[in-house]
Amino acid sequence: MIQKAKNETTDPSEWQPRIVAFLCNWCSYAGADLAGMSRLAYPAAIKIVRVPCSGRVDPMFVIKSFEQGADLVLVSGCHPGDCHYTSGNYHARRKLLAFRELMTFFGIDPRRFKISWVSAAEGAKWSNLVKEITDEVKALGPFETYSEILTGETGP
Amino acid sequence: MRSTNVDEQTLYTAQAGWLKSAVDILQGAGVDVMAPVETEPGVVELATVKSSEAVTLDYQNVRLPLKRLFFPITEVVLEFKSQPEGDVDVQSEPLVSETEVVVLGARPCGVAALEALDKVFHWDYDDVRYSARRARTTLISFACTRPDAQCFCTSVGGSPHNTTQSDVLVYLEENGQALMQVCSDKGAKFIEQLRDVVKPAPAGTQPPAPPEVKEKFDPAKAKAWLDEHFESDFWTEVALKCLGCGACSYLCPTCHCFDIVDEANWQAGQRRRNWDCCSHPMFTRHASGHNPRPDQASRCRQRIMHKFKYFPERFGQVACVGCGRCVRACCVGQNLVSILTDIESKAKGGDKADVASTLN
Amino acid sequence: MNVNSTVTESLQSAAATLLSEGKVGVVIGYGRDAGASISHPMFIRKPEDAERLVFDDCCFGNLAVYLPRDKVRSMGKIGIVVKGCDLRAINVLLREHVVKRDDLVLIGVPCTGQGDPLLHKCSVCEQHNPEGCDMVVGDPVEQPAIDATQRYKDAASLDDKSLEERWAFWSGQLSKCIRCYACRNVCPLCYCKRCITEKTIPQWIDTSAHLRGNVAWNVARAFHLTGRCVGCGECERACPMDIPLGAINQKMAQLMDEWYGFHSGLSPDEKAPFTTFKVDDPETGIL
Amino acid sequence: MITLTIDGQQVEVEPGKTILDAAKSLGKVIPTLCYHPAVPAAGACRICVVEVVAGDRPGLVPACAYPAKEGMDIQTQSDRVMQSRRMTLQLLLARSPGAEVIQDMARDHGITENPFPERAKQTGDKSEKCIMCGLCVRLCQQIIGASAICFDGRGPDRKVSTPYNNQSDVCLGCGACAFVCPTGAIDPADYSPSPIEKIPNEFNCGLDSRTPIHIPFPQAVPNKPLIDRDNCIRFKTGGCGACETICPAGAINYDMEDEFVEEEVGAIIAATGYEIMDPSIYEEYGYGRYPDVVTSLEFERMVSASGPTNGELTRPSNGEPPKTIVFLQCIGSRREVNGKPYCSNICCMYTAKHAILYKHKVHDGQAFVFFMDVRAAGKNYDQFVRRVVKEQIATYVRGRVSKVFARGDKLIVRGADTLSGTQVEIAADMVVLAAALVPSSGIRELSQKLRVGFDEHGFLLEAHPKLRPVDTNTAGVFLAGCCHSPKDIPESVAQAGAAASKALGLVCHTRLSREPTIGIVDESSCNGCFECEGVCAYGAISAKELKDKKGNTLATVANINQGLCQGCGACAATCRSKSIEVQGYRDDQLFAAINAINR
Repeated sequence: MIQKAKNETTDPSEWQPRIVAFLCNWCSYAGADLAGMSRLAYPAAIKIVRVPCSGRVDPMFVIKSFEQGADLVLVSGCHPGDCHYTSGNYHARRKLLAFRELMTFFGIDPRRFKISWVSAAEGAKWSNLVKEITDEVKALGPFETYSEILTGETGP
Repeated sequence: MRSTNVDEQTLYTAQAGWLKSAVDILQGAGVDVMAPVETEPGVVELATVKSSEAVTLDYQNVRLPLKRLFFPITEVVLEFKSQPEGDVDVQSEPLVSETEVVVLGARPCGVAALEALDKVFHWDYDDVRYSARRARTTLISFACTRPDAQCFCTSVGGSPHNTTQSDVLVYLEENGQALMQVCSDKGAKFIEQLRDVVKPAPAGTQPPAPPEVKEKFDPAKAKAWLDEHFESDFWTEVALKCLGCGACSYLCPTCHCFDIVDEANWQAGQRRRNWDCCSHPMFTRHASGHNPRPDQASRCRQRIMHKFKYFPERFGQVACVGCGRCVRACCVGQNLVSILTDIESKAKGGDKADVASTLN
Repeated sequence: MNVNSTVTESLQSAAATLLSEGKVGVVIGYGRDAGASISHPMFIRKPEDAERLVFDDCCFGNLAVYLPRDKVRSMGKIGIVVKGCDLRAINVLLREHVVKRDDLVLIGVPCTGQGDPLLHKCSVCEQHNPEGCDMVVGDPVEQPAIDATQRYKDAASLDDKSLEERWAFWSGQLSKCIRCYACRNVCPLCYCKRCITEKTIPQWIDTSAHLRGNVAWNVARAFHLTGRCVGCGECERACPMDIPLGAINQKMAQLMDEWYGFHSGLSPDEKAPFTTFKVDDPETGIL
Repeated sequence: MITLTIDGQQVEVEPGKTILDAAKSLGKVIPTLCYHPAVPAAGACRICVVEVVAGDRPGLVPACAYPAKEGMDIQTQSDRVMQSRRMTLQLLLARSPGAEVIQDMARDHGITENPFPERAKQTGDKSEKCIMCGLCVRLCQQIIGASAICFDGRGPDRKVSTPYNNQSDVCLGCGACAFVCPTGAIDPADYSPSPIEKIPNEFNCGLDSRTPIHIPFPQAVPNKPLIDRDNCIRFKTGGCGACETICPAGAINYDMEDEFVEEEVGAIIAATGYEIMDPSIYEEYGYGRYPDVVTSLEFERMVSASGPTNGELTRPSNGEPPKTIVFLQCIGSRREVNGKPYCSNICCMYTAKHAILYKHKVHDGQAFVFFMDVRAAGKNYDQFVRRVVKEQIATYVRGRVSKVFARGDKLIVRGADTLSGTQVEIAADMVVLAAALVPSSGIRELSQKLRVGFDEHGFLLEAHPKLRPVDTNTAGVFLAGCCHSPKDIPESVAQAGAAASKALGLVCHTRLSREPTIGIVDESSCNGCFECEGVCAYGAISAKELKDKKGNTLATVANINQGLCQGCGACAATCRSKSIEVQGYRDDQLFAAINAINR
């Protein structure tokens, strides 16, 4: 049954992006949960990795995700000031924004790395956000810059 | 270390423009041609070329050692993939392609280093990938014309005109012509392919005299001291300055330490062989956390001992060709030459020589 | 090579005094071998050896790199010759509790810059005269006005390129990396007992020298130095493959400057940008 | 101590006390006019005269100003005293015929005729109340320190006025002069250039005013007065201090400061209640424009016996009882656009209650209720509403009101009756709006301090809507009442009880249980740089010295306090050598999760 349902919703000929999303347990994950409880649909391309706090996200997780074939990485936490752990998202904000600049400097497309604040009450925002970024990454296409280096062919 | 008798060899002269013809002929024969190319300002590396225009002849030596063509910086040993039923499919192919490779313009020191590597990789067991790469490759060395202050090939039995392991040694001439010395059957085959532009040299033709390279130390004397000084404060002193950065080892044409790693996710992966370096603490660290070479002193000692004691004992030659890369690379002004000259002066002065004053 | 004889002489006598009075166990400074192209690090432990110390315009190395080492610390209190730029690295080491100030005797040397032509870091150096040292040998030198726009010029020249051009550039540069880790080992701030690239459970960074592993390594290296790197340029000097690592560090230093007004290593009391925050930090580009 | 005799009774008083003080301590009443305990006595009105019989120079002296002396013998009711007092009253009566207090005193003293000519015959003003006692002037000068009023003119023209008859900014508008005037002669507006601002009584929704020193509301805990510093003359100017002078318990202390009280607690219950939203944003209902449009909370105060009108229900516009009243429900509630989408939960029930209360106050009045649905889902709730409908206490009209506007002194309420499908217009005397409940202001700041989430309306978030409705996601913080969602009293009490039980359940154990997902340090690789300490919001990271068997310090590494750590993982992300793992969210676990995208 489940297999059948999958086939119905996914056109196998259409390229499906892979999105890795790191969601903080208290706001964004709860927000995504609320979207589910509220029966708000959003694309299945997103794969959620639950973390306790956006401050838990080491920027190397983003690189790791690209290495595993992610076409887009999202880190989502509580709105500034609302962190369950008081300040985790403030630290995340500093680290992740600096990391995005570093990516950009290397020429790795910053549109492939999104940061968002989604609260536990923002099920609708979550649903819309996923729709938007899925549309965007579909328009961007597969992350070829990175997939080229995934094969790990010989060095110098 | 010249293993072949020059008299038995045949000398050929190549007319001006021979290099262009050589590249074209080899290309036509489906051969992969590698030659010195200026990859960035002031840096020359061996690279695959399609035409002779990309080739530069204005270089002292290539930056990376020749060993990388046979013992790559990283190479796949095998690949594995999980199958739907839970089995794992292991694939040790592909091995090395059989395409013939001709390297134009290797330096004699780098080529000579292959003698040491060959011994290691054919020693207790035949390394198939290394051997296959060696077998398919013809090495056309260009005699060294510009040894610099850091070179010391003569100290370790080499010479700017060393023919060891070269298939052909080419003496470039100012006018674009060249004198070619065939050293092997592969070399003879190369000359045969170039028969339109290469003619046997007139009888009595002699290769030019090699440029002078100063002898800086005597490996035999060094070994005599090393034999007696496994435990010595000298190593502590050497290690004090050494940052263990590994640049010397990675650039060394004879260093051949490697690491085997598995790079995998849940679905598939590769087992790889990567260059490694005995200066790094991780090199000998056990899974338990125990490290038999726990400090930089023991690691520095290992590097010197390996090159000038263990390797000669096992294979009858030192594991150094005097290319000088380690001397140029060291950012704290310490290197094989300074260590070996220190050892030699200690050997002369006995153990009581003031270590600190000689080293620092 | 231009030996600064005044500084060298006072340096030698200062080191001799410190050692003979037993105030330090070792003085780390620079020495010069005949015919060598650079002045190299030197460890002086006897007063009579102090005369071997030298200060010239080829003292490139950042001696702070030796401070975290057990062998060096076991020699007792450390006297260390510091240029203004080196002092910044020591400030970071102090901030990160790697060394204690009481274990150090900082012998400051006024420095007008290293190399001929002058290294880039020296042309934008605002620490010609090191401050906060235990002693300064030689007379203070004139601190020229610095053209701050030049401080990040290497990064800026790459910033001007398009994303694709930058990727073409960096993928080319990083492909060269042979993973010798010379950049890490010469860095005074890369003192980790276990580098992230050595962590195998789990494996954070592929150790193979393919582009995937090289990108991960260089991103991690740059990020771990963000807000810490003092721009000493040793990584770039050490890189046997001539990868322009300095430009990456410059870029991150520029960000820290623009976003947080932060310059690493100016004081041991500063808080690293990634250990603190402000409620109104920049927040552009967050959805 | 001084001993004296008053009317034959011995009394001891402290030196410096007056005869009046001594009499008071015996419980004897001596009439006064120009005397106020907070103002230095002047003995101006002579109404308080008593007779010194012995112990001092005999004669009549003003009790309010004359010091008690050792051995005095005082008569307060002697003929001579009464004669003097009567004459004083006759004189005052002649001068200030309008003063009710004088008239009353005169009657009490049996005065029926006045031999003195009424001053009113000259001035024609029979309403004159001022007795020229000067209490107000002394107060303004000596207590308030403003000197905004003074005596002006001479002889018959003498009057209390402002200097040079000019109103001046020195008048604070405090109204203390009017407060102390014995005869009610003063309207402070005569003296103040700016309007006298009354301090609205917050508890009564500003429907009446209060003094700066006040008890916030009946049943306040503790039921003690407080000083409103923003309005108190003492705090504003440094003057006055009357309350301190008067308070017999000496309880007034102006030096007391608001203070931060720090308590170490094991649990916190948020019970910050609600406010009602300001319905003036809906102009169609005319709140703020028409005084007779009130909120339900204002209505509640109006009908309360302790309210501004002592329970008498009157129209704010004219003081008449409202004969027709209309209750409008769902003002702002259940309103998607420009309002609150949620149901405020309590309005249906209190509106029904208000209708009953209205009938109690105005027996012949007519009440209407405009409603969307009646939501009366509590025990006996529906029966209650049914009763209001069945007994015709109020007429329930199902529909919304489109407009409230004035016509004459009536408010026309125009709305729809959706059951009959007609438009209705009601000429009402009063309209009561059941405005939406919103969380107390400051809830967002509180939620950040407590590290508790809140929804888009500011209501605090429970840990789970079904299974943990009292807990929050922050251990040790619980919710009660309207900070969580609109609730009525029984529901709030039930939740508060549950929260209290939860809190007790937490703190009654000798050991705390914690989440297993906390950070641990790999001491073998920790550099001891303590960057983790910088990002830890809980101060859970401290230095730990690793020692060998001989006690030598090998290394100083980070140590995570297992009780303090909440497992956020900021330290793990900050650690460069990857020496901190969060259990349950370890790096390899997260990498495995990332890897799942390939499945």
